Amino acid sequence: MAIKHQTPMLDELEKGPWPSFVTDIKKMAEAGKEACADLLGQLELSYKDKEGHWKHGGIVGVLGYGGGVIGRYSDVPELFPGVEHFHTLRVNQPASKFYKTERLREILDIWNRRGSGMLNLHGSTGDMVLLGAFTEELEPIFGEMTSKGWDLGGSGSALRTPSCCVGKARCEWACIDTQDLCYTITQEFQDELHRPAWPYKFKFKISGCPNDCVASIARSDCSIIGTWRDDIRINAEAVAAYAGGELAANGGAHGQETKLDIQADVVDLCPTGCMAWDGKTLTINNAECTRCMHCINMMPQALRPGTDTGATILVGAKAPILEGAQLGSVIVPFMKLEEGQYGDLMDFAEKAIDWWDENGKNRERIGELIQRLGLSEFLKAVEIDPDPRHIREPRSNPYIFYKEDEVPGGFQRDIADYREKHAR
Amino acid sequence: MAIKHQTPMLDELEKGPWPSFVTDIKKMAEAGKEACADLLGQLELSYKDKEGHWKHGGIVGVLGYGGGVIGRYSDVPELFPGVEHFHTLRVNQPASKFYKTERLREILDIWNRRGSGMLNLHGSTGDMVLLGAFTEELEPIFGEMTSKGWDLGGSGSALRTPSCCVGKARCEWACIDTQDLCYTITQEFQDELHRPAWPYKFKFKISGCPNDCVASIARSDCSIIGTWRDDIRINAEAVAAYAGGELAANGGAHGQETKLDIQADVVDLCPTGCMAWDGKTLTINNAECTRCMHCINMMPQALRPGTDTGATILVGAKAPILEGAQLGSVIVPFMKLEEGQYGDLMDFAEKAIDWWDENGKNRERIGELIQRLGLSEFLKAVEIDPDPRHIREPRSNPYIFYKEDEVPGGFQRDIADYREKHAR
Amino acid sequence: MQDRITDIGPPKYDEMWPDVIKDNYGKWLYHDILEPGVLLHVSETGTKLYTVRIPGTRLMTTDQAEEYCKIADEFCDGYFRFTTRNNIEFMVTDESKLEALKKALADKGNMPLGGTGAGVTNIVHTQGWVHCHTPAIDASGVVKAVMDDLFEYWGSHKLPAQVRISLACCLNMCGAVHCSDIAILGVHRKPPVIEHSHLDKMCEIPTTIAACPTAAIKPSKEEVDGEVYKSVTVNADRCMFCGNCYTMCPAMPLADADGDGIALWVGGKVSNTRSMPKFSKLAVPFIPNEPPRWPTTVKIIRQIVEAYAADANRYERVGEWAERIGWERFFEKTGLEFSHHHIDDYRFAATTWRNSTQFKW
Amino acid sequence: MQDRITDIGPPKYDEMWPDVIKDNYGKWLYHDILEPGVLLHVSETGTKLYTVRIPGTRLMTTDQAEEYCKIADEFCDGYFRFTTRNNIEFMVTDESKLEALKKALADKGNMPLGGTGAGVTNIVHTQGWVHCHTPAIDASGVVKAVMDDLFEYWGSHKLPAQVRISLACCLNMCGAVHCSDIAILGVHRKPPVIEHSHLDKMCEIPTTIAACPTAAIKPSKEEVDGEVYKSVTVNADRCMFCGNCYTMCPAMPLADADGDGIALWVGGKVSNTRSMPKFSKLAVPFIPNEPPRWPTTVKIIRQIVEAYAADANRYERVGEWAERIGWERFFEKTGLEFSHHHIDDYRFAATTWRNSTQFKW
Ligand code: SRM
Ligand code: SRM
Ligand code: SRM
Ligand code: SRM
Ligand code: SF4
Ligand code: SF4
Ligand code: SF4
Ligand code: SF4
Ligand code: SF4
Ligand code: SF4
Ligand code: SF4
Ligand code: SF4
Repeated sequence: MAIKHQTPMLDELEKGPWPSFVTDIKKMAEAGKEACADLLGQLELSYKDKEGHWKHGGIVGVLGYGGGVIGRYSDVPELFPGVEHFHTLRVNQPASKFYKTERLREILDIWNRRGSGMLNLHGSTGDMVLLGAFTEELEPIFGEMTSKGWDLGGSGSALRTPSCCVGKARCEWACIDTQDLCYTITQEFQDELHRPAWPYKFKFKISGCPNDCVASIARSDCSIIGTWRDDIRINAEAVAAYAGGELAANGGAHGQETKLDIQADVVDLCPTGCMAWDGKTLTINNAECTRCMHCINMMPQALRPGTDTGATILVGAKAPILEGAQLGSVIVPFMKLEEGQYGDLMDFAEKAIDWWDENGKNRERIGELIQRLGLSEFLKAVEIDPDPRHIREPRSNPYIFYKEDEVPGGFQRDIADYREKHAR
Repeated sequence: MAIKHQTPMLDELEKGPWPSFVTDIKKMAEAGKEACADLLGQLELSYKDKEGHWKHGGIVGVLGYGGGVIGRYSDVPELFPGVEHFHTLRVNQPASKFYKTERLREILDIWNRRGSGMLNLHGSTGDMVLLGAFTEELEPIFGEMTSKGWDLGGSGSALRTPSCCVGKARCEWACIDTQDLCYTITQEFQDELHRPAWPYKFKFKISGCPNDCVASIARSDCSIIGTWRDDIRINAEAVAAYAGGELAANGGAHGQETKLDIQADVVDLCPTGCMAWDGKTLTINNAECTRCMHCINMMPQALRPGTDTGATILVGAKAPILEGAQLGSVIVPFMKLEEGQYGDLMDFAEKAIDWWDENGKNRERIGELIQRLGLSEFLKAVEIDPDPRHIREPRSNPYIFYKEDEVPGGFQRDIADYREKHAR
Repeated sequence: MQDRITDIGPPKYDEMWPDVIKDNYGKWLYHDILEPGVLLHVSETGTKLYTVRIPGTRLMTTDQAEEYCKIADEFCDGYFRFTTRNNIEFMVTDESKLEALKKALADKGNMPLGGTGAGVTNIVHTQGWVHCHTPAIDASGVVKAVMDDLFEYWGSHKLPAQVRISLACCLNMCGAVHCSDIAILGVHRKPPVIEHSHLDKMCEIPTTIAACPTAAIKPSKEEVDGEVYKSVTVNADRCMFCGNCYTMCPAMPLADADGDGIALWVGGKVSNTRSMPKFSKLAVPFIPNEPPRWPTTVKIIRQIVEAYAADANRYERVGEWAERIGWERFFEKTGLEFSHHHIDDYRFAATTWRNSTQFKW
Repeated sequence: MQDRITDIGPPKYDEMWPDVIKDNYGKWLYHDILEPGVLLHVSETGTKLYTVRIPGTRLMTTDQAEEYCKIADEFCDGYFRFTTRNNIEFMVTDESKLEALKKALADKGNMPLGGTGAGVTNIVHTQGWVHCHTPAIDASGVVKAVMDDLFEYWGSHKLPAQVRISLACCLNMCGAVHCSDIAILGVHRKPPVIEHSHLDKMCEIPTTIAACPTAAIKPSKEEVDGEVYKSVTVNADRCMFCGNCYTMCPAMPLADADGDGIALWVGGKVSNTRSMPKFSKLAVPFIPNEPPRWPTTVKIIRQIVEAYAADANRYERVGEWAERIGWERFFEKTGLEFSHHHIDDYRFAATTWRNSTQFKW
């Protein structure tokens, strides 16, 4: 089919070695998909204007769900009728994003017939994002989707689609079953995911170890990160092989030809200085190890996390709006999370969310609420004792809010008693 | 003379190896000084009550001065008439606190005759603090004092008595003439020292090198700290002597028997890692040195600061009241301060103080004002270009306040123009 | 309606696994990156699993997705996966299949192996002008231009450590842009232009006022063409262009061809490896929008990457490097200008000042 | 009145110098601490200057000061000095005089040599119950009790590094208490008790209200003995006992025998040596006032010093030690309890939380 819009600027993005989304979309436009043609046309206009051309939101959705669909309309619909409506559906991805092609095609097929044919694999939260549907198609898409066993993810002041790293499926370091956790949490919270009822959004992300390959510590209100309590496992033979230059440094991450200098690259870079190497034996003072993963990353064939595994739970990460970005803060230093035994986690999540739900202002993330009311208040709400592991350093200002019952005699005093001893 | 008050609790403080202020005061009380006797008596009462017994302030002073005297009255004067009035005079100490006994006796003599005989050598700001005078004695004391060449220091919303480390008088590391600077500043600001006219107090402190022996970086609104721009001077022979165990580590600070391991104690502890030691030669990559003093402290006979000396000026240190404690922040990374050539410094101080005076709220220290209006605003006021040396790290939040003239087309826009391109 | 299926959640993960994953779940022993884009994972069962990684554009058509499905069908028993950074991974257990797969991908032309180890992997990004209503920049176009330029680092392991680049098209930062080695951020620089004649109809005034973190918005009455409307005014001096008002109220758009552009941030990280996670810090406050290929942005990012490549120690992330050499050296070595905008003036500003005489000339 | 001398400032420093200082000003080459309390400074002129340091109590009588003058007259040509930490230094150029001086000091009994190098020097402190109106504790008495106990470290060089102890008797912190290796701080824990019948007469109500950093004070009308007064009320939940209201208004005293006591802080430093200057951090939130010898405070300080002495590396200050081993270990090794009060909840609180999985079990 002939090209509907000239896109001289976008055409520049067909050049170069990186795969071109323009080439991709153009092909589909040329194959007759009007939405794709008009999407390119409108994008070209945005390139010319240096301004986007989508209207602000719009409340659309599927019956009985409060989220999962983001409304979007063109602000130049007469020029680009194919994207006059361009709503997205957030489809909940399978945990850690493995696909059986047969199953993925269920979605592709629905989307080809009823949507724009454009998608994001995946959205930043983790969903399969179907980009561009007309309002009237939403309900049919949803019907077809669910009948095939797919469901929408979250949006609005609700739980957002949880996500996780590849974990035990293909990583030797996973200390927890990230997929199972992700799936279980998603299932447990189906109502909260689909029916916004909270002060604002809430995200769970789960990484199998402190490398945090799903960036949970930066992007999730509740970040669950695998860790261990016992000793790093050492394979002395493999240590010797690294020392002898038989194995590549850092699992080959710097090329197979880059070998390891155990002293300089491992021991000297250990942040706690708890390792020693005498040219023959590598020893770790595990009590002083903070499980940063550096040594394990450097020598994957020689070192492995311990076997008494579980997770550290951090709360409060978020992007800057409104009060500035936050990273997650340690709340539960260690929680056992054996497969299927997630009761403690669910209890914790419930307490945390209840407290936030009760105290949070409109559009206040849990991390901001903790800032406003204090970390201590939050710890009390989730019934966790204060621990130096909650903090990087103790307070340096002297402004302690004592409660009346902490002080002998309480707060009530009589000025007359005072004046009896101290003349005015 | 017989003891006026029983002081069983205070008597406990006569025991032990550390010199006892109680024993000292008791002696003077026994020698007939009523103020001393009553001071002990009242202090004993405070020990019993676990509450102090001084009234709140009281405005007293000497003619024409707004500060230098702190009013104080007993709240149990009938019991302790000798300390019914117990005002302090802050007498400006000589820079770095050397005394010729003859001169010091001038003060002791006046104070013996007209005051309580109690003093602090010295107050936390640096003054000689004469503790305990009756109101009617203030003016005579002042008259006698000035006739001998002594003057009061500061109090109230004024310049406070500047102070400095021993510097060139007895320290090999002084990069600036701390005494001369301290004296010159004090003299230049006599009016501001004696007549409170600012939003709050303002302190200068001057240390000869980054060891900061007068704790200026923690306690002074304007902290002047000596430093250098060229290379650390190395005496290779002395280096060899340290290596050979002939010289004690750290100038004997750990005992003459503690010797230096140049690699472990110096090179490995250099915070920038800019030193190297091959067992024979010590080399310093001076470009990467941050002049922390560690290596020089460790080997005073081998290493010395460079010769292109001057000062780093930091602004804003203070105690916690109100907004929390602050350390000084680098404002002038380097200023030459050759003896007597302090024009740049005075210009700088004037600009800084003027800005504070104009913008500061009542009881707002300059450091708090900088927090409120922004470090950038202060840099503009003192006409200093922004420099990465002003900060530990660049901003991490995206909330930049652009000014209208920085943005092409300015801030005024017409909604009609916008709507022409973007339908509602 | 009564048969309507809801709240079933996503398909269970193990429906999506090939047998090799089922059989070796939780049994992996170690991995080895054989070459850029090719991982080997060895299981305690003795199984060897080869993973081949190619770039995903994230924004793609169903046709493109079908392409991946076909490859997976041909080589991987009909299974494949996406990474957390939108790359695509094909897995095979047999070394001979690995070679065939690599060849097939090479033949495609737009499926170059890479994204592993000490290089630049895919840029995590957001919608830009392709879908969102608040962007200050496009997303996919900028990513394409930057990755074309940095392509040599996609398929090689020659950087000191991994360099994670992210892009968000507005301050909402839909991504981990605030903790990336290099972050590309769309920023507005003009206060909202207000449509007084419609504001009261389109927005809730109290919510709009409450949305502003700096309390720059006040209620007002405004006359337009002789008619008086309830509306709001913005104190431009207090506006820091966060766009939060627009999120709450469509009658207050910020987008502007001259006002909008890119800010670059550096030195963030997420992993707990060696140093604790860190926020990204401002490197370049503003670069104008230069579609279609954003040459200035591309150039400056290369400048940063090259300065880092030349100067950092091996195994040192960008932020670790900057902190070790000091930010004064970072600006010197990258050739970037330091300005007032780099000095924080938000809530924790005072914690970022230099409270020490320690710095380098 | 017309002959009144004003604004002459202090005597010029060089009037106070012995010849040896005049002759060697700015010429010193190096120093060596010969033994605890005895410094040698060597000048490029060849001059050797011996300094002997003894403790000052800071709070002293003119008689005591006269004692120092006499020693200075006898051994030091009538010159001596005070240090920035209120110690007293006598200087001689002649080794034989040094011995005589040392002997004379030893004979005094209360003039023990020390305060140099890797030990505990004098405690910088404030007024306490001896002079100020806002203290929560005494100053001189606590200092005496603590120094008696730590006396072995005054005259020796056996600690890992210098340990600087400071005391302030209220949150005004008249001293560098906020940046000390160990800080003793007087704290109130009861909100002000208000003298409604006199407040309006004694204080300016608006200034009093403005003084409160947490906005806990509100204007009010109060009835006392049938008469109604303009006064203020304090919202006790918002009061953090800073005493700033009392500074502005004498009708609002905080002092209370049960409420007041000591908080201990650790790990601050001022020098730019190795690590940058640091604030002290909370170690023990509250210890009751125990005059005359504050045994619990004395005991806990010793506990901290001993844990530090046993565990720190040489040349490592208390704060450097705590940061290296981690605060979880600090509390373990010192045997101190960690409580809610240790968790910051003031302005920069969020910057003190643990944003990483890095910690020790
Ligand atoms: C689609 C997606 C970007 C993408 O291209 O992938 C997205 C798109 C939007 N985000 Fe987001 N966010 C998306 C992931 C994120 C993430 C990343 C994450 O979840 O890991 C973040 C940062 C983490 C966080 O939650 O803080 C994020 C932080 C925000 C914020 C700022 C929230 C804050 O507390 O700072 C907003 C503003 C708001 O909620 O008003 C926002 C708002 C929005 C809105 C709804 C715009 C708005 O102002 O209402 C965007 C709709 C765009 C559109 O029309 O398509 N989005 N948003 C991501 C969701 C796809 C998915 O479901 O997989
Ligand atoms: C006498 C002295 C303590 C001492 O025993 O040495 C002292 C005593 C008082 N100081 Fe101070 N300050 C003294 C040095 C300091 C220092 C240390 C310094 O200057 O190096 C500080 C910390 C550094 C600083 O300036 O921040 C200091 C920070 C304060 C503050 C808190 C100021 C702040 O911004 O945080 C106050 C409260 C106020 O000003 O309202 C204060 C207030 C007071 C008052 C006036 C009490 C009051 O509430 O009005 C005290 C009078 C006590 C009395 O009756 O004797 N004093 N004050 C020191 C002055 C002696 C001298 O001139 O040498
Ligand atoms: C496939 C993926 C997980 C997934 O569920 O999809 C993954 C997989 C692996 N990561 Fe990762 N990481 C993945 C995203 C991440 C992220 C998240 C991100 O970038 O948004 C991080 C945090 C980045 C950060 O700190 O900013 C991450 C930080 C690490 C680290 C820590 C590196 C460091 O020194 O800071 C390691 C260890 C290493 O590389 O030595 C690691 C190691 C690994 C290993 C070697 C784990 C293993 O034994 O299999 C995997 C191959 C590494 C490689 O590609 O070089 N992975 N990894 C993600 C691939 C993304 C991509 O397509 O490029
Ligand atoms: C006499 C005095 C200066 C004065 O003007 O009075 C002084 C004198 C010396 N100091 Fe100091 N310092 C003096 C207060 C300070 C202070 C201020 C304070 O404690 O309030 C500090 C900052 C303390 C802090 O960081 O909290 C200070 C931090 C240093 C340092 C840095 C030590 C470190 O590793 O952090 C050195 C270098 C060293 O000791 O190796 C030093 C070194 C020195 C030297 C060796 C300098 C020299 O070459 O003569 C002097 C003898 C040291 C000794 O006593 O062991 N001086 N020194 C002060 C003695 C106080 C006292 O009576 O105990
Ligand atoms: S977070 Fe850990 S367990 Fe998960 S994929 Fe990354 S390295 Fe593996
Ligand atoms: S995990 Fe990190 S802290 Fe622990 S031994 Fe290895 S490098 Fe050191
Ligand atoms: S600050 Fe430096 S110059 Fe001054 S006394 Fe201390 S070590 Fe010497
Ligand atoms: S002064 Fe400090 S930074 Fe400079 S070389 Fe010496 S130890 Fe290193
Ligand atoms: S970063 Fe901003 S513009 Fe981009 S998708 Fe998110 S909300 Fe939209
Ligand atoms: S852009 Fe942000 S700061 Fe500016 S008016 Fe809107 S909400 Fe307020
Ligand atoms: S610290 Fe407080 S109580 Fe002590 S002298 Fe200073 S103002 Fe007075
Ligand atoms: S003590 Fe401080 S917080 Fe409490 S009422 Fe007074 S000023 Fe406010």
